[in-house]
Amino acid sequence: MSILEIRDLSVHYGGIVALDGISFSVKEGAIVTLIGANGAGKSTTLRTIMGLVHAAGGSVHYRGEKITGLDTRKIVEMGLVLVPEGRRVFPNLTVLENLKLGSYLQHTRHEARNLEHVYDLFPRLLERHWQLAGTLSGGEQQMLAVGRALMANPTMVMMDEPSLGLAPLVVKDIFSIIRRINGEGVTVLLIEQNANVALHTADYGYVLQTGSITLKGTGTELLENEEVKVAYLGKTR
Amino acid sequence: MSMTTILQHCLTGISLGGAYALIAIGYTLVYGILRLINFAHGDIFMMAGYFMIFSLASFPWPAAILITLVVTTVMGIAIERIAYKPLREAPRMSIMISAIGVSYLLQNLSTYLFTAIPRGYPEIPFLKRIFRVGDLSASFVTVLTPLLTIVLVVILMTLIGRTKTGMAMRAVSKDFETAKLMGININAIVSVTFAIGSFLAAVGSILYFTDRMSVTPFSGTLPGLKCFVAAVFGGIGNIPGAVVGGFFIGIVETLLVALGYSTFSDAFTFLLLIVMLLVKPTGLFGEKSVEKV
Amino acid sequence: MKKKISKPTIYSLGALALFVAFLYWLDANRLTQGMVISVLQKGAILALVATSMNLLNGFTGLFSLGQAGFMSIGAYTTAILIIPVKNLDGVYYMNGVHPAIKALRVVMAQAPPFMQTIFPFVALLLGATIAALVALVVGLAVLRLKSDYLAIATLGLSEIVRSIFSSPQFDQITNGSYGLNKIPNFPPMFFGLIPSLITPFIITGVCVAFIVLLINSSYGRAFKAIREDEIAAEAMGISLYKHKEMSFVISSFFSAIAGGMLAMYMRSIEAKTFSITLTYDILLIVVIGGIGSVTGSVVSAFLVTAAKEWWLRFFDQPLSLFGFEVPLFRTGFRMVIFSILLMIVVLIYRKGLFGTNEFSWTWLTSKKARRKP
Amino acid sequence: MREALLLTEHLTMQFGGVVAVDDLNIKIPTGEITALIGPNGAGKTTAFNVITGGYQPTCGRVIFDGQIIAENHPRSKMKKIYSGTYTEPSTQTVVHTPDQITRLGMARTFQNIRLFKDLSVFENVLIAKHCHIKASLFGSTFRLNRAEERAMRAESEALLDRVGLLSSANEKSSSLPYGKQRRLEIARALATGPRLLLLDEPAAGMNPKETDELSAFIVEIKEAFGLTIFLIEHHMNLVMDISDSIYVLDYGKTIAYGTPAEIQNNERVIQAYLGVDES
Repeated sequence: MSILEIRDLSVHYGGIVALDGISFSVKEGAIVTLIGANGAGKSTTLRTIMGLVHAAGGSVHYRGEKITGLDTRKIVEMGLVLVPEGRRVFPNLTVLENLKLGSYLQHTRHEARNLEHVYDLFPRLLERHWQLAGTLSGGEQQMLAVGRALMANPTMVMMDEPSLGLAPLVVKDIFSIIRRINGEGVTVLLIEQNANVALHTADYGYVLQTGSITLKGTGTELLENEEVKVAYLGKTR
Repeated sequence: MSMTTILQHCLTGISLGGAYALIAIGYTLVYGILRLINFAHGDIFMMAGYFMIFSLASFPWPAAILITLVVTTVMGIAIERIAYKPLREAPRMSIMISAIGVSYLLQNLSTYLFTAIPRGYPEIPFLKRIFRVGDLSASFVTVLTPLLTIVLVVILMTLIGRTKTGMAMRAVSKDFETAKLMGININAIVSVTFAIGSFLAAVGSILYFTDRMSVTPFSGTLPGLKCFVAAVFGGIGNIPGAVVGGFFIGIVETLLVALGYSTFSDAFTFLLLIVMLLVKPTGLFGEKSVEKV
Repeated sequence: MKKKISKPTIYSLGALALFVAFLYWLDANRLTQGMVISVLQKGAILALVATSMNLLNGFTGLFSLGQAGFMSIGAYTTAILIIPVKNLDGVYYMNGVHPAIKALRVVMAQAPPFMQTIFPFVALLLGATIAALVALVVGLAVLRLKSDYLAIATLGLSEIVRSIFSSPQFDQITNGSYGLNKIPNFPPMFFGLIPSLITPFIITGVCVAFIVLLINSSYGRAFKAIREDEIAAEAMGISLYKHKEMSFVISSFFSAIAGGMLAMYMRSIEAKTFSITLTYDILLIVVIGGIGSVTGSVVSAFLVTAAKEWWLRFFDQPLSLFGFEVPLFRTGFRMVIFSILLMIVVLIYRKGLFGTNEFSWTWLTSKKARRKP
Repeated sequence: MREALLLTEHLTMQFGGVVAVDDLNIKIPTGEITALIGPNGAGKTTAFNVITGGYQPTCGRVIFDGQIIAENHPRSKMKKIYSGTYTEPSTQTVVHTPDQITRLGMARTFQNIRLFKDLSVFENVLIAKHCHIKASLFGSTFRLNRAEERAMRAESEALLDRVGLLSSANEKSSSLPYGKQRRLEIARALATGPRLLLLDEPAAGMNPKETDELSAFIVEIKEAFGLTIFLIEHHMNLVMDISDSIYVLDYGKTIAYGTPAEIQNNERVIQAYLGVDES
């Protein structure tokens, strides 16, 4: 049963076609990844799903309900959250405040419970809860961004390049956390440039190339597919 | 000049500065969130003066003050909804022009409704009571203004520092889009910002006009601009900065007037602005922002 | 090769000839046509400031609110240099006139008559030059600022100029808060061939023509590039600093000419005349006409002036229709209506009358077809 | 190797404590196409901005055609937090603004197309010709430079013809389709008369067919205008097709340099792109 269903979604920026009618779906409880080179339209896809970008055509269905054109707030309320590209923590707020904002729409009662859960996943954040988020290292900021998303008690989390600009060891940490979250029943849609690590983690993957989906398959299938490498590094002359 | 006179002037300056600080907060909050110089803010302050005149004509003072505060706050929110919200995606120049347009409209509207002739500001008896300490004498409002300002600022800082709405305000001021991703209702937060700014302008208006005794449709222009300067001086977006800026400008202005340079007191304010923008554009307490190419 | 005169040129020349004929007719009937003359003259003056503001705001993308300050420099310089010597003591009756000014004016009064006829124009140019110099120096500092900060800094600058002019320390030059009066009206041109009534139109015409030529020159294109995208303009080899400074100085120069003309038009000036409200008035003309359209600014200057001073006057008078007193109509209502119209333009019809287009005959005939759906 | 038109020596760009470009040493040989690739956030665009005068480097120098166009050494506060590897003291500071650098003969395009949107295609190109104008403000206003103006217009027209945009010369530049906007941006850069052309992701957002066309176009203008080209690109087909040599950047550091074939088989590059195989 798919929790998220994208049908024929297209997005235009001015005269530029950013997404050219892409369709894909995400099974409930799975980790699905959308990989592709820079500028392929990955971030646009996620931002459109969240209602931050206006779709020119097509639709997005979440748990059977059409969410295209809905307010971002409504979508968050329905349990679908996004960890944006480049972390985007609020640098002028403390770690704790960042986390609290994550559960902005939650009842105070749930807030405490979620906080406990996030601190359990990221003990580092508890150590630094009083610190301004802007002073954290890149890896810690990424943890905070993920933690902040989890504070909304989501059914599904979308992550935009969680490995961006992070050292390999930290990337490993982040991905093990992603698997752990998934183990707790949260569906994950992952966008990555870092194809190897994403495909190892994901149950299913799609390859996006300049606005269209060109390949799909299970993680292992795609890993063995030579065309994925071509999508990144180009054809050999 | 004797010590007493100097102290007397300082007291007046601190009082004026308190009123300025309250207005400056409105500029700093709105700029912090929308990156907009709300040119109409000084006129909101002026309108609050008229609201007080008319409400005090038919109600006892506590009710009149309450009415003034409420009506001004509502007006601030309404202005944002009508004149600024539709332009949020438009180029920055458009929204500034809209703000200037609102300022123009409020001035003309009040000229029409209340005429350009200065209206006497009613006396609220307890505010005008005179205190004497040694050779110093001051009306209650002179003493009350800085104290009330400090109290309001502390409340405001607590509100912004401790409450969920306050956190949301700080988040929105940094990053609209990510704030949306948290489920924050941007429009509501912007409205709250305008409400707080207008409320404080109304309080400032009562304190300021009680000391000055009359209101005209153009009473808000100059104080408005000066308070914007105060906000820039303290570091725009920074509340304590705006307060410090307000007090500083109030005191310097009073001293310049006392020294006989009254016409230069306005010039001083703007000179301060230009120098500040050139030397330290982020203001006294402003934070640096890195611009991306 | 024989040059063929195109149809639009004929239309334009025809319209110009008609307008000139109309002005001469007005001159002949100046006693009965006071209102029309007054509105047209003021319109012409505002058209010049609006155009020069547009050069800065609309064509170079620098949001500046300092026009009133530069106008006042032009106005004061002109006034001081043209108030008749015999009236000087009367004008400065409170504080006396500065001896240097007095001396200069006495010398000027002894110049031959034909020199006397060009003094007013020299005064206008001198005022404009001073304003341009001030702009040059100030520009070094403030043009580094971006959008809203530039706006508030130039606004502040204008206020600084105003408070200097009204300060008691300069009483003997500017006559402080009393202002200057008994300023002579516009001078005739070309030994009386062109009556004084027409002078402001000639001056505005020449200045606006200069601005139009500038805008269409290579430098004007560089200005527009800066408006569109500073970073790209710089990458195309356009020096931001140099071109912004040029635009600022030229705009200030022409604002000051308009200021000088305003002094001649009003016959008396005071520092209050050049308050922020004046800058706002001009900005509103530019906005209504269309930011980035010279013809828009010119047309809008005349329309706005006519509407404010003439057509909408009836809003300020009590009005009775069929014996009923219509409510709302009283002093000040006109400006409220005007402000509301303005807000409608700002919020709904954002491009103003002309957008960034310029008037042309072909544009006029095809306007219907091109109108947006 | 041919003589280098552009050189960077120990170029470092730090934003506070973040090192965006770390000790970059590149050589762009005259008349060749050199590419700079690397994952997102590797510091490529920052390197471009330093070279074209947008940022002042923290340390190191940029040499264009034998002339130092930017040089700096960490001072005061930066000295304390400077984390570059270059220790040899460089004493002078040389600064050129982007417009000066353009006039020296280096032009660029932008990652997210920065055309003068409200102006026509023709004006976009004509404006780029302004940087070499001889007439003064008054000469130009009073049309005393008729010959110069005519030449500017004729050259712009010829250039538009050359790049196949002449038919849309009078259209608003923002109304062009995406591919043509990219082409116009390149044409506009060419109008400044550069010897070195820097292209920042010229194929971003293009489909494979458009990308192939662009590859051909870049090679064509390189020959026609005798250019040296330095480009950042993510479309590897394009990079591998046309580049003579490639620099690979990761975390601000150069991790590889070589011909396309060498780069494609370089283990470190594959890791940087596809990520570490963690199993």
